[in-house]
Amino acid sequence: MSLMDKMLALDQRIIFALMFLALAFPILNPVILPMDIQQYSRDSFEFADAVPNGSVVLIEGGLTAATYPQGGPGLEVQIVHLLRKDIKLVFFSIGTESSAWTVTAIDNALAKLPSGVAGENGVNWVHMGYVPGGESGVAAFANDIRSVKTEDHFGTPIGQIPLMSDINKASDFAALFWWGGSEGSIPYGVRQIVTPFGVPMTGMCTTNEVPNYTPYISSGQMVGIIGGVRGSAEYEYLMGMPGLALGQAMATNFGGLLWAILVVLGNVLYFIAGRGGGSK
Amino acid sequence: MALIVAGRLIGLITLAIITGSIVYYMQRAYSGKIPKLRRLAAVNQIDEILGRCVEMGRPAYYLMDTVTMDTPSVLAPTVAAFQILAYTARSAARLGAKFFVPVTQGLAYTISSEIVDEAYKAENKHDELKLDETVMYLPDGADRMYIINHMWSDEMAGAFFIGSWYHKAVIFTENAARVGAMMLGGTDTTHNIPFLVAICDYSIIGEELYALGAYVSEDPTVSSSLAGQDIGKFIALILIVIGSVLLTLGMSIKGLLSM
Amino acid sequence: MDSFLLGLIAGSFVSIGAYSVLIGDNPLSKFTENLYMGILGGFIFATNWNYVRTSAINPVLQGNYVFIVAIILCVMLFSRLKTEWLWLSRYPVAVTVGAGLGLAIRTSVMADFLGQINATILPLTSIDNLVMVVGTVTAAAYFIFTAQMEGPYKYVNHTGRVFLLAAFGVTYGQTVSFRFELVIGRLVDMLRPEVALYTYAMLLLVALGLGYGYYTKKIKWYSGR
Amino acid sequence: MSDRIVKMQIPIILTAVIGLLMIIEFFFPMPAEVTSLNVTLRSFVTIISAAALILGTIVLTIFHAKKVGTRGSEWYYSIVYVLAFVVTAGLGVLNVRDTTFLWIYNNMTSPIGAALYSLTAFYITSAAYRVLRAKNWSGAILLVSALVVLLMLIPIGAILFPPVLPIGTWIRNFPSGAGFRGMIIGTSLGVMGLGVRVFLGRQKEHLGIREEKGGPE
Repeated sequence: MSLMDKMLALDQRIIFALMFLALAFPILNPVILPMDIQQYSRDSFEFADAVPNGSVVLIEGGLTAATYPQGGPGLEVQIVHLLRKDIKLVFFSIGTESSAWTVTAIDNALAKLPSGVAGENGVNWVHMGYVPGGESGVAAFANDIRSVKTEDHFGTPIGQIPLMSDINKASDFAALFWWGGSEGSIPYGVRQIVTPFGVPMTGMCTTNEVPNYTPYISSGQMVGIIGGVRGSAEYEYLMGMPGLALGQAMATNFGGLLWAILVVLGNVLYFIAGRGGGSK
Repeated sequence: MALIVAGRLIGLITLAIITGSIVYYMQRAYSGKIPKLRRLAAVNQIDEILGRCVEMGRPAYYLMDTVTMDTPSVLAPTVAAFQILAYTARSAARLGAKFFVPVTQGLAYTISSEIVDEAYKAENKHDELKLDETVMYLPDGADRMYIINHMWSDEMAGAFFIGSWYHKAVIFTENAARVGAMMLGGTDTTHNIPFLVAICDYSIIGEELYALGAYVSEDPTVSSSLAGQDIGKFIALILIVIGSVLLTLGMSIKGLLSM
Repeated sequence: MDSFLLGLIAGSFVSIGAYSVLIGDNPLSKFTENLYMGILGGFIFATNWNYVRTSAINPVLQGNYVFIVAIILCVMLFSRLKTEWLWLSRYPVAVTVGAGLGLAIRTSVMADFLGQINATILPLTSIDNLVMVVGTVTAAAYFIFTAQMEGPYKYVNHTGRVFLLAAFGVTYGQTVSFRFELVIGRLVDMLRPEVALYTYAMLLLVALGLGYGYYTKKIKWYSGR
Repeated sequence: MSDRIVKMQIPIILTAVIGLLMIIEFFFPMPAEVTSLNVTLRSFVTIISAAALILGTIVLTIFHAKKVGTRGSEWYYSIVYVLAFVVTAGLGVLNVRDTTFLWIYNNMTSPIGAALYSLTAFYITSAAYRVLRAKNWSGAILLVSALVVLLMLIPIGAILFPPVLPIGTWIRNFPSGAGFRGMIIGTSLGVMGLGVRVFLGRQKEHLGIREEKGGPE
């Protein structure tokens, strides 16, 4: 075994440990670096800002345990943003887990509300809870909310919710915010709500899904997108409320660099060790 | 009352043309004229991988990840994975390669067992098959570490990652690569294509999966459906190219398309 | 100690259990994974049962008898548990697959097919537009399977492949970043000042336990990985 | 023969009729009865989907219960599963808004799920060093654009190598956007093709029926 082969045969667990350190170190010793705001995040923010005061909007909360740390801070800030403009929010979720996490987002956002801004359940916002059935469920919900939901997430019958009195269809909303996390569900919104009902939409997804949705953005079917923790951090920044997301976005620095270095190193060793021979 | 909902006329016409051409090709296929699909390099690679396994006397793994067929988006890749499984199992039987197929869902497990059973029967190697060791039901949560541990203890020499792949793609391929297996990867879930392409020796991407399935099974249904869909692609290409040229010259057909 | 802090500590402990699989398959990680599957199963069971109860059973009790059909379909689904009755489950599956496909087809022809074509019709006056048009056309043409690999199609196919590879390369980079964000999201909770000490203590405990197990060969050590 | 009709033909026809109802409703103005039928059908779909998820958990529980019953390999871990399932499901069925139920979910399942889901990060890193190679030109294109985009995403990347910002954004918006657009067009056609195959009863795997075909030669 040559030296190169030995270097390539490094125990996996050493690489794992290195990565753990690279990810944990910046969390324990945060350093904030300047960063540019991506155009997609800016577009999404300006879209939310342009929704007329006092209108009603629909929000899909699709964040789960794994994706809440990335999208949650952004969603919380967006709820504050919209409530400050006296916009009424109707939430729903297409997953059981995400339905519970949407409540977390609402609770955290209400705790951040500046004084004088109303955030009353049933009046300023309502969480319609879990809608099963994936894309079919979204279509059912968009066409007739009462046909799929008889009560909200907390068990209040829909007839007793003042905010819902005039609302039963996707066309009753001024805008759609799709916080899809890693569900891959953003096309459901485009297909089942934007196309048939003409409701304008923006959304959030995890970093890995952003490239899949760029065609919908450049076609105008969707306005901007919040991508992962960096998108959330940018929304926080644009709102002037820096918080949890910014620190996490900075924590990707060392991990990303380590990964890049390992790829380059691995390839260099591979080519030195002789193509085709080496590790395989 | 209008005959057609406003703004949806062109959509309806497009849908009619595309489904019409699919049905047309299907009728033709059932009267014996199966559309000729392009032969993908992967067809030979399947045999190459199995041949290597036989040479080294080690098993090949056939992994499909998500196989819940009542979800429409998973149905097509799973059907393709079954078709390719039928071909691979037959080659394995013919060449005498050891074969292992873990499946995470009950219904898919039943179908996979049938497929492998039939393949070995068709090659008259049925006495060499231990079906319950070859096809195994491993529900989600019990599968990941079991498969990885066995990859190492079996020192498997070949692996197929075919079907609707999610985050397990990286975990399995990374281990398989280091065990030293020769791999063919193919999925239509876009997030995991890059890893299959980068890690596997051979890869098929996106819809190539369906085409490979149709090609190896000589299935008239899927191949004629693909031929019909190709008509749709031609329509798209022509509209884009002509539309763009006209627009450059100052004429727009965009209004026409959103009628 | 309040239930919130207790929750964070419990979360930190079970996370360490889950991460311990990186050292190798071990009893702690197997315990954690089964615990996870059990609780998740229970949660899915309970929340979906709640949906069926409020959206199907309650309406029936209130006199909306149409929903009896839905309940019967749900019961038929459970015939999957017995092979001889499996055919009964085909009815509810027919309803979901039929509606699912119908709903997907009717709008994807507008949103995905025509919508994307319309957006790609661009004046060919800039490099960006040219890249967009050529890329979309060749990438779509890459998946034309009735064309044989010969003549001009060969070049279209190769060009399409370059664009597709660029697209997958972008996904690749974005996915790598996403995976790190997932770990960071978890670590942020585990390393909070009020929880960190418990996390370190648990880590030490796990390290000692596994170390003892490996040292006495009670747990198998995976070498050469 | 009638057996075949009830067990196979009717489900296939039912699939097609429901699918066509949904499609027709979208393109043609419909009388109120059809619309309300469709609304009811769609609410059925959500209910059945919920029941299917329940069924999934039951199948898994039976698997583990059997393992405990027969003392299969590592059956003691299955006890953990069964106990966890029974306790959580029991609490949740009694009251889905019960605080203990939600506490268990939030502080036990959520973190483990997040941790398990994030394990991939480590395998990607190990893969980076050992198996992600630019073996050929395809691999090279992939790796280079992945590196550029990753450096664009991490804040330090733009500081160390400023050009990655415009290049990465351009790749993501144009070549990559065009590639995905081509794929979206293809996928939408794929959905239509699948619809035709299923509605005509040529594809039956979703019903658990496999077409017996002659194998390839």
